[in-house]
Amino acid sequence: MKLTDFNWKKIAIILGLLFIALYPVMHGDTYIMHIFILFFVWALVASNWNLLMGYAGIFSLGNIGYFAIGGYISGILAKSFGWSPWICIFLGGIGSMVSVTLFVGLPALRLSGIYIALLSLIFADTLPTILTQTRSVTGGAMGLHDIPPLFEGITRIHSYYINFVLFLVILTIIYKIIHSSTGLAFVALRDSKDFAKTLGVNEYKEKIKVFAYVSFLTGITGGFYVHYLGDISPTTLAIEPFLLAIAMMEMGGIGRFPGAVLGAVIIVFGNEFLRLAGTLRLALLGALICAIILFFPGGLMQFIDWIDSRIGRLKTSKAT
Amino acid sequence: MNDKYATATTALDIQKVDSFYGELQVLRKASLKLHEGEVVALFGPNGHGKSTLLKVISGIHPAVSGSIKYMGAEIAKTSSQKIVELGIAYIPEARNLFPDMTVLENLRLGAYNRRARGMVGENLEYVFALFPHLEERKDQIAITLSGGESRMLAVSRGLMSGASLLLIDEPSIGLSPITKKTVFGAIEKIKNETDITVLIVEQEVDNALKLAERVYLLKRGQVFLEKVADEISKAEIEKAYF
Amino acid sequence: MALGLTIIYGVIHVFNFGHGIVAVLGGYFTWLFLTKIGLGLIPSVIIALVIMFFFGLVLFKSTINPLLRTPNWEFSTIIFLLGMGILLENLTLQAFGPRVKNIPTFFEGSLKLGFVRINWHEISLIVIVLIFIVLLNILLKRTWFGQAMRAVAQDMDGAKIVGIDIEKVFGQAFAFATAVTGFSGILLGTKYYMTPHIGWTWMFMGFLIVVLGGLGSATGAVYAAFIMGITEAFVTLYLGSMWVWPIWFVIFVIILLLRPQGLAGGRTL
Amino acid sequence: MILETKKVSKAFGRIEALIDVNMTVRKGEIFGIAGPNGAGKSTLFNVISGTFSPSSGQIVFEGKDITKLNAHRICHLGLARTFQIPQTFPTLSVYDNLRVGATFGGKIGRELEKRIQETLGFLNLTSFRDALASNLDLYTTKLVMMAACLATGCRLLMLDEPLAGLSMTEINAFLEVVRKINGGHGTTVLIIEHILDSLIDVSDRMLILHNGAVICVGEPNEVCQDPKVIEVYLGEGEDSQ
Repeated sequence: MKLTDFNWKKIAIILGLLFIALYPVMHGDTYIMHIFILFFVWALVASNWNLLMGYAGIFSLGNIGYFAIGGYISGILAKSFGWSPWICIFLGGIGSMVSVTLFVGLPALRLSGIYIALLSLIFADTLPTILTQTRSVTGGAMGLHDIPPLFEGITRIHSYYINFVLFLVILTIIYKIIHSSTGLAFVALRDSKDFAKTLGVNEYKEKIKVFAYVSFLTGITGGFYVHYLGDISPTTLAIEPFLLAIAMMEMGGIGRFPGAVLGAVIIVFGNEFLRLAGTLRLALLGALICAIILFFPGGLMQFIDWIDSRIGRLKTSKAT
Repeated sequence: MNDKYATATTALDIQKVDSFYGELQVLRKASLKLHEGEVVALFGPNGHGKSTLLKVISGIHPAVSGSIKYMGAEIAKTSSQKIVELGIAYIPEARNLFPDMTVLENLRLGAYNRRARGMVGENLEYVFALFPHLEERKDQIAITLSGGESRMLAVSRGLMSGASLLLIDEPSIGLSPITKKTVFGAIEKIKNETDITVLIVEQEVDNALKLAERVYLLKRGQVFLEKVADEISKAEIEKAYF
Repeated sequence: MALGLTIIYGVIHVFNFGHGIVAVLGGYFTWLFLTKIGLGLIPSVIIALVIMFFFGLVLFKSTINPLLRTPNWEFSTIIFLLGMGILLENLTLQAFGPRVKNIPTFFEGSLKLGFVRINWHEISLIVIVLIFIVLLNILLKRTWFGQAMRAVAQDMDGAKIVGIDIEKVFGQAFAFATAVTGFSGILLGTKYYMTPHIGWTWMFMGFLIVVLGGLGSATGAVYAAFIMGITEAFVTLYLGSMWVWPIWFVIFVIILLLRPQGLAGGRTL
Repeated sequence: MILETKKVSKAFGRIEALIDVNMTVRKGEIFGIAGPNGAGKSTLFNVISGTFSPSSGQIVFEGKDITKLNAHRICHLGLARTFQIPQTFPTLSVYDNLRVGATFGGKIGRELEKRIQETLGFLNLTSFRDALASNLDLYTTKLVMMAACLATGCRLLMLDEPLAGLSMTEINAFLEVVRKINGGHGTTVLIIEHILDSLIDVSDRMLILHNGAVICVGEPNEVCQDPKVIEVYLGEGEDSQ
């Protein structure tokens, strides 16, 4: 690759990843590492969500539910049967995929826009009641504790790197999906539904496929999260994580691939400051979401595009 | 003929109107003039801006530049509801009826603008005299009407606004010969019995040519020919298309 | 509740995620005027509804209308209203605190019909809702405002053609729906205890009823409400009340897959 | 014979858009359909390509009954169509527009790249390869729409009023391309067109549709002299040039 092929965005991404990769070695504050792990996890949740909502145009609002299902299944299996967490995480992903495709994906084919949103939201909202009703298995409202870690003697640094790798792998998969035929199908369907169909695009099949991918990947992320924290409770499904994830997507720019990751950086770290606001925090989050939509509809990605065009203009003016 | 136009008032005066759909320029400096009370036909190939011109006049689609004067007042930037109140009614090719409402409800909504609300009764009478068939169907839901009936309803709804200028877009499209006759018969009656000015866009030259006093030809967004209807034949018009 | 939903959806095709909290606000305002300021029941309700109407109008004019003009409007408005709903919910929580409130019942005592005992209050609720539906129907079918709302919902271009100011109608419909929703909140507030969070439950119930019944079908909504009521009674009896939601959801999904147009026809969503 | 419709009817509520349409298209020919606006031409296309299903009747493509199949299934069998209102995927490049056709319609895997390049070359679109579809002029948009159809590897190409809005020179150029597709690729072509002269010029056989019913089928000259066609479509004293 020639040197001129580099642009500032690539350089920024590489520097950012290098910083993340070297952070534990350089400085290694365990609390900051914890925040970073949260960032990895939430960036994945938000990116998957963005894949479903931004690219496929499916108004799913239940993604926190898909995340929790993966986490719970993995946690329960590992705890009660003592299976290897790695297998349990995989099974959690499968469980999330099956239940979501069945209860949200299939009915969603019959609905449009906002109705899918409500359906998926109710799906996620129904989970806490089921959890509290099945206390013997799920720990009820108290949640599940002492979930075995990925391996004995795991340290914060191990977890950090495991989640970092997970972060890179799943983002790569999402990138591949966007640039695969499924991604192409969604752009085509969005641009011109009739023409896409007469060119052989099977709308239902592609939608179900994307539901399956997203719920599986989100479920796996949930599994890793649970084994890292060691516990999970129905509060995962409360309104707050949900809002955080929406804010991440909005902040980054909906339908833009790296957008959700950028949004996650800001929201995860920003949320630590928001803790100062106490009980007003949720209200502030709601207001933040409204404000972004009103004043900053394209999110951070739009800002980056703007810088890009500025630099482009600068280059051409220099050239002439 | 020319004497007549010297004394007639100009109802609509369109000067150099440009209009776009996204990047695509549909109207290029289109200009035309209507005198009060006359019937004018606008011909031209498909997709060359005839319908757009009507939409621009009625304020449904924006004009990017140029001037449109109705009875001397500039209306190029006026909102569609004001334009209806001023007395311009647009009868779209797509009909745009309210599908789940009855014929009567559709007609009443035609008189939604403030000026027409007081005249619902008389206008209904006039419309039903024009299309007795509609009166028989007045409680029927619009979506169950046949193609011809919905066309009649669309024309009637336009008349209900108490308009003094009617913009009729392809009234004959998709109609059987008999219905066509009814619709054109009604337009002829409007021409003979009222002072309403009519601008009619048509694909089928025959009927409209018989009805019109003057003819404009529009091609690639530009008005490039204006003739008194008697001085041009169908063959000439169609030749100019291609 | 379901009525407010239908109006908004029918007209703007935007679903209002702030719906639940709007109902709660209606209830809270009434409660405020009734118990704290000491106004009578009817003035309290009227003041609350007027506030709701103007609140809806201002919200629409200031934020939603500009959003509707953006290319991604469908998406943005949904998320915006979601954010707004949560903002309002938590502001309500700050202002009124988490303790439950309820509006006193309209009538005391009950009526005995053989073995069944029905509260006068419940009867009055049913009567009020029925009168309300009739009034709403008259409004939609007989007034220019109602006709204009229906026209905009059925054919937007057609509405423009006959000279309807679409944005104005949107705004009024939105404000009107806000007031209607507030009113439903007042009624619900006399029957259930209110907390700032109850709005979500109310909204989900309204949604299930509307979708199950078939969009815009009043009879369908009645069937749906009936089915849900029966299910609730049986599930509570045999499994416990916590199972009501999950079972509702499963029934909902099954019916949706078998009859996507809803119980009473209506159109597909 | 590549396509056959047997007594196909389609009603929308009480409006009968098609009444017992019988049509056979032979392999390798250019078959033209004309008729007044609202005669049911586009409905016929929609029914064949699976956008609507017919109220009654049967549609057979290469010996297979496709009456009840979905649009994408019909495409997989080798039948593609364009639309009257030019449709492309505006946010995609020309190359990606073709890729949609080749990926989903063609299902050819490794051959994909080759197929797209070939189709681009065949229609002289190679220079537009990376252009965004939304930036093209009307003529090129129409070519790209057709190219995306060809990229599916279809054996029957249906064009819905492809000439509308084109200038005389563009019309002639477009017709040349259609002939090239028909001759060079051996693709059977079905065209709906309003501009009668051009249709007569390019078609091997023609069909006239009126009020949803077939009134005449045959070679262009025969059709133009048919008294019924003159009566309902061409009009009295109208020479067909």
